[in-house]
Amino acid sequence: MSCPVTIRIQNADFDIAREIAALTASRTDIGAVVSFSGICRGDKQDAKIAALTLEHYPGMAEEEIGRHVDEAVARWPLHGVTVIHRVGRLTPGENIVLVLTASVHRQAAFQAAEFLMDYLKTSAPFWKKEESPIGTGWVEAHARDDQALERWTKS
Amino acid sequence: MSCPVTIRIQNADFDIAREIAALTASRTDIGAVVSFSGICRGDKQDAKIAALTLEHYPGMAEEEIGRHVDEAVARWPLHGVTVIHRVGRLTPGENIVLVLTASVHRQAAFQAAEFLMDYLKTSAPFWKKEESPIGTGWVEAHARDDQALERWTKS
Amino acid sequence: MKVKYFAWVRERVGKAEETIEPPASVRTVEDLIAWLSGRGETYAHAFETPKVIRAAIDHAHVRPDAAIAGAREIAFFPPMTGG
Amino acid sequence: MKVKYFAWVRERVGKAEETIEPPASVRTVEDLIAWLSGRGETYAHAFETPKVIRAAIDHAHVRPDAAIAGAREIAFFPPMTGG
Repeated sequence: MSCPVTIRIQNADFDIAREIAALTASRTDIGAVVSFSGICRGDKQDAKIAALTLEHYPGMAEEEIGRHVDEAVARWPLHGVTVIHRVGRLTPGENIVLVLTASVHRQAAFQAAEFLMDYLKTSAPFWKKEESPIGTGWVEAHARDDQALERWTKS
Repeated sequence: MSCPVTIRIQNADFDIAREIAALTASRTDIGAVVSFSGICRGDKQDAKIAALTLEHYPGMAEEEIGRHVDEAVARWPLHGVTVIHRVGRLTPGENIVLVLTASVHRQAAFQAAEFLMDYLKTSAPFWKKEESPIGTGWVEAHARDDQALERWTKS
Repeated sequence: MKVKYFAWVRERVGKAEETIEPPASVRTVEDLIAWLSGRGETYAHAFETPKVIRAAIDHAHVRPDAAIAGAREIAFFPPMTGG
Repeated sequence: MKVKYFAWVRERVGKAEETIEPPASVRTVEDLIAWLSGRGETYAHAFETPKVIRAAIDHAHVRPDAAIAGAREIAFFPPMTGG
């Protein structure tokens, strides 16, 4: 069972349909594809957001995502994984991140996509800075993201 | 918070990118979009599948999906839901079903999409007939799909 | 009342729908299955294992003990395999 | 050894990377944080709350008590907020 893996960090937007087509083209062993796209919101609680700027640690970001994709491939019977994370300045409505997982069955595809998103949120070296009418500031990490991660720990 | 709902049962294929664009266009309150696409496989255990023919109960199928979408909207803070189910004869590699969920946060979008897929599998009135080199036959329901459904029962 | 059949229930019965007038003694879905089974070989074959047959009244799933009084449309089909 | 800084750690230190030669007594990541904090006001500000600072050695996350011997590149940054 082959599982092609694509990991990209880029300024440009991505095209979900093209990424799904690339993952499934000329294969008939894929029964389920899950995609997650994270999008820049225009407000947070009651504050308006004008833009986000994404900074990353080149080299480590790709390696860290690669390690978690490897773990996902070891844990679930996957037929393909794509992770694309954008960096640079993004405005509300723009895509930030894409995770695609393909498998024979839906549960594996759903679980692997959630696992990868939980890890991206808490351990991939990316940082968000928000611009709003009242100034700019770094986004703080959420305790709920650390909690989301805990469910994947093997007991 | 508005939550547009689209439910379609059709012979034609769907375009995931266009459906996501329709769900997110001109909105900046969506932070997460999850898509699930179910695809016709070309083999099952060791048997080759030449095609699937999907039959449905017109009227009830739309209503049954609508009831579960309403329940998903009541349980999770969703900003949009799209369910498209194809019927008719489909060959390996073709799309069967699409579920899209949009929310502020990823957990709601993931959970609602899984909930809707679990219900589609077990309670939406669709039936699959498989054609293989050795004949044609109706697909049997899986016990694992009933088990998948149980986790959504309120205790 | 109108009755509809789907998937292999439809194939075994040999028709997709029909209008029936069961006697007043047929009160529930399981009564109706038993009554239909007595209508001939095709019906007996379609309903030979009642516990795998699912039913809907007016587009809503119902259990075998559901009353059929007032139903406009009753459907019989095997367990669903969509998605 | 090369040291890199990201996000607000980078902004406070005032540079993205530099090459340093800490004394042999600096053995762990937390030793290095303490040593860097003593290099001036910008460093003291960047590392004023050591428990929120995350570190990586050669592209892998490490804990504060990790040994720095043999490291080619050490990075300091706040908790990550990608995805």
